[in-house]
Amino acid sequence: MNDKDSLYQDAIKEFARAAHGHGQLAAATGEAKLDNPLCGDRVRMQVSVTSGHVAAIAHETKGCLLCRAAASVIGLHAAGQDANGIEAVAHDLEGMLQEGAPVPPGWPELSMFEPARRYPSRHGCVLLPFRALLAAMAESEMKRVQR
Amino acid sequence: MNDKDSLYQDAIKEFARAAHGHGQLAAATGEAKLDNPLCGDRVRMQVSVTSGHVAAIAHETKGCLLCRAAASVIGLHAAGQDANGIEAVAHDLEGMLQEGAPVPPGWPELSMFEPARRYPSRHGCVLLPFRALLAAMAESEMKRVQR
Amino acid sequence: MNTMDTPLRDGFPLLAASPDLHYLDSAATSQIHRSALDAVARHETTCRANVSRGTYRLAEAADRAYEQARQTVARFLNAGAAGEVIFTSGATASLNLVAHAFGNTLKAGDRVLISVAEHHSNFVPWQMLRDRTGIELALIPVTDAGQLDLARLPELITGNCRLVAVTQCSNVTGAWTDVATLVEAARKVGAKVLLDGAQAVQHGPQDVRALGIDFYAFSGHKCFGPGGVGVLWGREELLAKLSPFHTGGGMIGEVTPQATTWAPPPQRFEAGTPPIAQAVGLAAALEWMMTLDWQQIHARESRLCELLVDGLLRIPALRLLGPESSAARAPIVSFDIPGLHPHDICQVLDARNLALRGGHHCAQPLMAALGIDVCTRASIALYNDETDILALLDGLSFALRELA
Amino acid sequence: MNTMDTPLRDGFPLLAASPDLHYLDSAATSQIHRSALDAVARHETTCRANVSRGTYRLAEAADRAYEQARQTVARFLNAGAAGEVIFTSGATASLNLVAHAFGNTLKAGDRVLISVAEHHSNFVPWQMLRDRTGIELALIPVTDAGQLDLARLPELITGNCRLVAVTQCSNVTGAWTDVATLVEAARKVGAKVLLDGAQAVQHGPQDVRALGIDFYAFSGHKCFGPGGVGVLWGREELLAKLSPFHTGGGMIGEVTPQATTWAPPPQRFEAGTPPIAQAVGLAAALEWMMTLDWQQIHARESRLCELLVDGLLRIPALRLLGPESSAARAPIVSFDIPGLHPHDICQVLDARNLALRGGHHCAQPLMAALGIDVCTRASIALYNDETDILALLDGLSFALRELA
Ligand SMILES: Cc1ncc(COP(=O)(O)O)c(C=O)c1O
Ligand SMILES: Cc1ncc(COP(=O)(O)O)c(C=O)c1O
Repeated sequence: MNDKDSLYQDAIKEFARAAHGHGQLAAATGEAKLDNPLCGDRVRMQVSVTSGHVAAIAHETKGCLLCRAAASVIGLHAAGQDANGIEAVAHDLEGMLQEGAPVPPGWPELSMFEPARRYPSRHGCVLLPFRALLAAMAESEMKRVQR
Repeated sequence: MNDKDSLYQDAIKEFARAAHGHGQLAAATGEAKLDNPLCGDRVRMQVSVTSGHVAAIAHETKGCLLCRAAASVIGLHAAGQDANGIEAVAHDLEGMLQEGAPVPPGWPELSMFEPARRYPSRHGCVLLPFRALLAAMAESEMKRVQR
Repeated sequence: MNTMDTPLRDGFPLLAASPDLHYLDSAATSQIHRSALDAVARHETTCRANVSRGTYRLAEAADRAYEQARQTVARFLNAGAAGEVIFTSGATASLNLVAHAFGNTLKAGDRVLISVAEHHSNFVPWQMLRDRTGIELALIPVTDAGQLDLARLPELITGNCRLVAVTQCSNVTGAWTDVATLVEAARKVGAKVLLDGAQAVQHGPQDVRALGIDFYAFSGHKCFGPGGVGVLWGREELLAKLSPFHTGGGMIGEVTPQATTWAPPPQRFEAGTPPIAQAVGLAAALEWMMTLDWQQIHARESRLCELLVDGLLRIPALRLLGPESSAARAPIVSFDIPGLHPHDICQVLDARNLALRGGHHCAQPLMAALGIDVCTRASIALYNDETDILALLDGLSFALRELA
Repeated sequence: MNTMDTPLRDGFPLLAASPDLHYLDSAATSQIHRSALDAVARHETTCRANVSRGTYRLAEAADRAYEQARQTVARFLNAGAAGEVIFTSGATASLNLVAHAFGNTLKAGDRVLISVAEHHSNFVPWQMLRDRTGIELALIPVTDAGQLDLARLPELITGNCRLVAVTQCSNVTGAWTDVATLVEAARKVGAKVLLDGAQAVQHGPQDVRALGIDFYAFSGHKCFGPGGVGVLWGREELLAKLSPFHTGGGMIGEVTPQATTWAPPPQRFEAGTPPIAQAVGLAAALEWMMTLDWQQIHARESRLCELLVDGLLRIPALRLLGPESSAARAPIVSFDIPGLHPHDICQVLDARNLALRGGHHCAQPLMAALGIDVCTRASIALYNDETDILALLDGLSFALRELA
């Protein structure tokens, strides 16, 4: 199989296996649990945000390779980002999957999901950890302003 | 149009117009109101039964020509019959309409409904007054045994 | 773009195969357009799989076709988003859905306002809601011409009125409802508005946003599509607040023995395997409709309607139901001839290949308000032409003689 | 009579046109048989009219076709009378109908007994009934092999038990329910029995009288028929006592603003225009099924099922769900391979033209009872053959390597 076109590239398998960021935070400022009711993928994402920027994340991800690999990319890259930055990546990633837009700048590893463009039913798997991260950050922000 | 095959034979129109038995009884022993919810035909049938035999009937029939003609035939023929007799006629009439069975014996006028055999949606129109008569006789009998 | 000189009849296989048939019962069910038939067959033979759950290509193709059908319906209705379109099994199912899902947000003493002109499918579900929950059910009366008497609105749209649920067009008199006036009055008291579009859709694409309403219901079989499929459109923010009606596969978030959570709309309201091929067929019919010149079709339908009304008014003793002006009505024309029963009339007309319907047309409260039990109805659609109307007028003269 | 040497695959247009497709997802939806497709097209192009209300010949033809379809379903089920057959939009709609119409005859404290193996469509409607009315909802557990644990019946079928509503065959494990034991226990306390036949019907005609049950539900799209149509069968004397669920046109006795009376069954439960052409298509599929030699088909389905199970059991670490004996199960085979997600498995298999489904299969309580979230399912129907099974086993070896 041509690795560049294959959905299950080695990179995806390696990221899923590595599971960067897997675990729990001792002092999360925000948390979200999201699942995809139609396929059973499930992500629990915790963040610790200081001055509007991600200090750390941790996730527990049950799901397919695509979902686990995406969560792992977040584990590698999220630290230091603010909400706008994460939103932009999630938006660009959706564009990449659905309309063939370029790979989100600064997140070159996401190119490994390009073959998933052909499988609309799998887009949700890749996007779920990003949605969970955004939800966790929103929760963190809400708690902050309520304090 | 060949009158023998035509649904609206002169006989039907004449019987409907004559409306034998139309009206109300002063001393009914049984009564029934039946309608055909799908077409709006409506029959109110009263009977006066003595010793198990019809002494008199009266009906108020709102409906199509077929229904009115059938009620009118009842007005002409029902007196003197017992429940079994009426049941047999109703049964034979249904057989005539649905399976081409012979005209019910003793009720030769019912042959005018033979062309309705081709129109299943109209069988209910012809049968409704007979069903109302049977229901009225059943009510009469029930009242009798309860007395 | 089709022009009206092209005989639209050719696109309807049943009509094309029956050149002598004068089909004047489209208000009961329209004939199916070839594009819808073909789309159903194509879907079933190239994309058949269950939706929303499979990852194989066939299942993805089925999903795509189904969601594209949703988008087509959204365009036909000018809805704000495809997610506002719920596929149901028909208008009746759509109306029952609202009577339960929205009905469950009401409490005893709240008012639902319908009209005496409603089809039983938009009448009985509200009666049931009344009997179940103790809401007040109020009725807009009709004028002698069979139109909703909106002069009565000020007293009927009370402060406790939560919903106005009326037909866009009567299936008996053809009278169009003055939706703008209704919506304005409803908005003043914060009531939502449901429009039963079952009779309207075969007369052209709709604009639910311009209408300013909250819910819209219709059936596929009345707009040249397949049976077994219908639509409920609802405003996104309103649907999001409602609980489901039917429950089962495909509409859940998570199921445990203790409790169940719901998927977001529209899935929340589509329990079980939906009518997939039928939705695709409906979309094909609507796509076809959206290529037509509706101004021209309306002009033509009105012309035929006037021809018919003029002819009917020449029959002594005949009572025309509904407005005389063709602008005030869809081309649905019902009438009563004292002493002649509609079933006898229709039967005699059938012998002349005229397909008309007689009865109460599932509108007994309207019949009662008009002082009749039953009537005869001719309904005109885009495939009818003058020969149909002339055959009907001729057939009626014959029926009057035959049945006298 | 067809013999099994005739490749049944040829009768299925989608499969005939895709010789390389290994369709192993018939438990989600079966492919449609040519006879059903043709019957739908023939009905729509020669008999299309609304039913139960028209007197013209086209309407009478539609009525006849629809009522004949009812008779065919009655024969397929060996029902006592055609009037016991209610057409719905699908199994989910049938189950919701019973949960409301029969559910409304229950009072707080009455018990409904279902099982943890139910599809959400026979689970959530009863939860909703519980939450609405305060009935007790009890669950028959499953054994490790995924079969209903009927040893627990004595304690579960209590004196207040009014209904036992269970699947005839699990859509995940394929396990057949021991209906006779269940019916006997239910009869002792006077409880009614509903069987969800959604998965059973594609494996042959049924005999509701021999089963001794009270309600039976299934969908057309799972027995080689069209989508958008389903059936609820119910005993005549039981249906006669129930109030309607959906209300609207066609199911009434008389409607006045004050109150409404109901038509007798089955019309009472068929509000609105039914899925006419779909019912006719379903009947055509069932007619075709009734010409087949089911003993031979069962032998063949079992053989394929055994071949698959044997192959799966050779995969290290693979956990087979459900009974190992092919006599105890329909040819529905689900499995879990720790560390591999079903969606990844199905995706890799798809590249080899294998159509399988992964997920919770709308049976989350069963998944939880089996200690998993999701699994991969292969379901076998009468058009499958050895090449499908061998391709699957080969594909799984490949997937194990590809995804490692
Ligand atoms: C105004 C109106 N509303 C609702 C309906 C019900 O539509 P359906 O029978 O397709 O559910 C009809 C059709 O008969 C109708 O004319
Ligand atoms: C056991 C069982 N019951 C009920 C259903 C629901 O059937 P439908 O989705 O056709 O309404 C299914 C199908 O998914 C099933 O497998």
